[in-house]
Amino acid sequence: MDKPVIKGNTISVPSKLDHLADVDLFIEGILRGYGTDESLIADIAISVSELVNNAVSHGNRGEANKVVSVSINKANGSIRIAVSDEGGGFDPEEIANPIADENLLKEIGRGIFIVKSLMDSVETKKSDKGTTVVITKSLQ
Amino acid sequence: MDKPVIKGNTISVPSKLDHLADVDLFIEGILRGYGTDESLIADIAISVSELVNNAVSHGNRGEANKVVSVSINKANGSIRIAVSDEGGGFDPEEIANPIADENLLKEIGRGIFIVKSLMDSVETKKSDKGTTVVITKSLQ
Amino acid sequence: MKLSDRTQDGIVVLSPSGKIMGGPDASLLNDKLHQCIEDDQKRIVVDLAGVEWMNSTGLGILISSYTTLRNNGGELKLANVTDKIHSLLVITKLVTVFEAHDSVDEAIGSFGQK
Amino acid sequence: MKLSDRTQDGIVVLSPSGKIMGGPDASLLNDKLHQCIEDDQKRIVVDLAGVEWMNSTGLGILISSYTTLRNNGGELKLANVTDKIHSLLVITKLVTVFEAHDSVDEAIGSFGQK
Ligand SMILES: Nc1ncnc2c1ncn2[C@@H]1O[C@H](COP(=O)(O)OP(=O)(O)O)[C@@H](O)[C@H]1O
Ligand SMILES: Nc1ncnc2c1ncn2[C@@H]1O[C@H](COP(=O)(O)OP(=O)(O)O)[C@@H](O)[C@H]1O
Repeated sequence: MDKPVIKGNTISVPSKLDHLADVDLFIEGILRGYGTDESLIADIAISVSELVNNAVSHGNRGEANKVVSVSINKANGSIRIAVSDEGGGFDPEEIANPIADENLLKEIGRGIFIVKSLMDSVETKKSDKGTTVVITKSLQ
Repeated sequence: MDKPVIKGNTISVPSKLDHLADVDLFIEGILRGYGTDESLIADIAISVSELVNNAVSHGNRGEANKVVSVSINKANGSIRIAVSDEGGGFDPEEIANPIADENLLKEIGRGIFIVKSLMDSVETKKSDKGTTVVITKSLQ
Repeated sequence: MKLSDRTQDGIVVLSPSGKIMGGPDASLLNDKLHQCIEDDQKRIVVDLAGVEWMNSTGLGILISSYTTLRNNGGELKLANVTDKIHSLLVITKLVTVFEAHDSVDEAIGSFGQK
Repeated sequence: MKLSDRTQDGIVVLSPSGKIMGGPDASLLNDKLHQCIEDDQKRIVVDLAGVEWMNSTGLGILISSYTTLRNNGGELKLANVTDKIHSLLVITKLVTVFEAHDSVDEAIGSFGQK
């Protein structure tokens, strides 16, 4: 794969940070098609960018031949997004607290914390194919 | 401008064919958010790609500092897309018929004809800022 | 768009995939087709199975390759034309120009019959 | 992301715009900030007026620039923090780290008062 590929509500991209913007265009497009309000679109777009960054850098360890897929759908007044990589996964509960004094000035380590703050739920699922992080956000 | 910029349901890109794919990601995203069926998404995506090609090549004459904007919305069961460039416009009724025998093997000249075939209506509007081609397609 | 190519029974099979919408991608197919002509490989099958859709830029590339090949004593045939592209060929009457086959093997076989 | 920069009253004003999400764009701001430090221009205002949103990559760049400047006797201040970015600074407690001003002029003026 060397280009983004769309299949229904899923976009798959080669595991490179250059494709962050492609995922953003597609996801922001879908959210606007849903009629989501602009502030919520930004929160979701920020969260997706965190998860895609992680999928590329941690999950797929920067191996560009691997793939990151992002799926989005809306059901029961809630938006659900799944970001998949080909890596071994992680436990979102075991991440160091970035707002602890000793971590406050660290350059990294805020991604999942921000996603948890902005979204209603963050879950990881592991399979033999890789790891999927699922986030949900209610439209109220 | 050197990047696609999204404002609501409008995407603006620098006038370069490299950005065809960016417009496609955003428009296909919105259409999927609307719940449009896949065959219709392809027809609209093809039409938009024709109009963006024309806006870049004919309207803005390949001047990369100019901008092409694409807006999309849905109202009364119909999708409406407007593609704007900074050029002097043209009359879609005055384009040579590409299926006439003498034109059949020509390399170019099929874009607007295809858009007219796939969409319900194609109109151009000229202002002192440039030209906008508006297409509509009913969702039935 | 992505482009792979191979040779089968002395015939070049070009397999673009994705969307052919113009821009940097389009020239990929264009360049390849014209390279084949230069290399005197003048029997070409374009396998469209993997092409999601194309626009008039894609059709223009096919037409230009078709005529260039024909003018040089070669031939271009299509295989696996999807419904979406078939509709475009009908709309533009290019269905009367291109020889299309249901599979790459059938397209290759048809060269031999001459 | 896009980045413009200028100098006003001897202070460097960096104005990124668009979204700061990581990838090729992020290094643009990173490189520029570190270049300022090398050039001994150690009083920097980052004007966030044109930044639609940023993620933790953007915050990481700001923090790394902030600490690098501080360790070299310089100072980094923010101006025109939008609501969306302010929320992120609150969430991450970085609001306690950065000095933020309502305008670039105010930020520049605050350097003089020392
Ligand atoms: N998709 C993933 N696959 C494997 N590990 C991950 C993934 N996402 C996050 N992690 C782990 O969680 C840690 C924290 O992630 P995050 O909060 O986004 O901060 P950062 O990416 O800046 O380190 C990462 O350093 C990594 O160890
Ligand atoms: N946005 C535009 N601005 C100015 N002229 C245009 C525009 N779009 C189309 N045209 C004119 O209409 C003609 C036919 O366009 P089209 O059917 O798309 O074929 P092609 O672009 O291959 O020539 C173009 O050659 C051009 O003269």
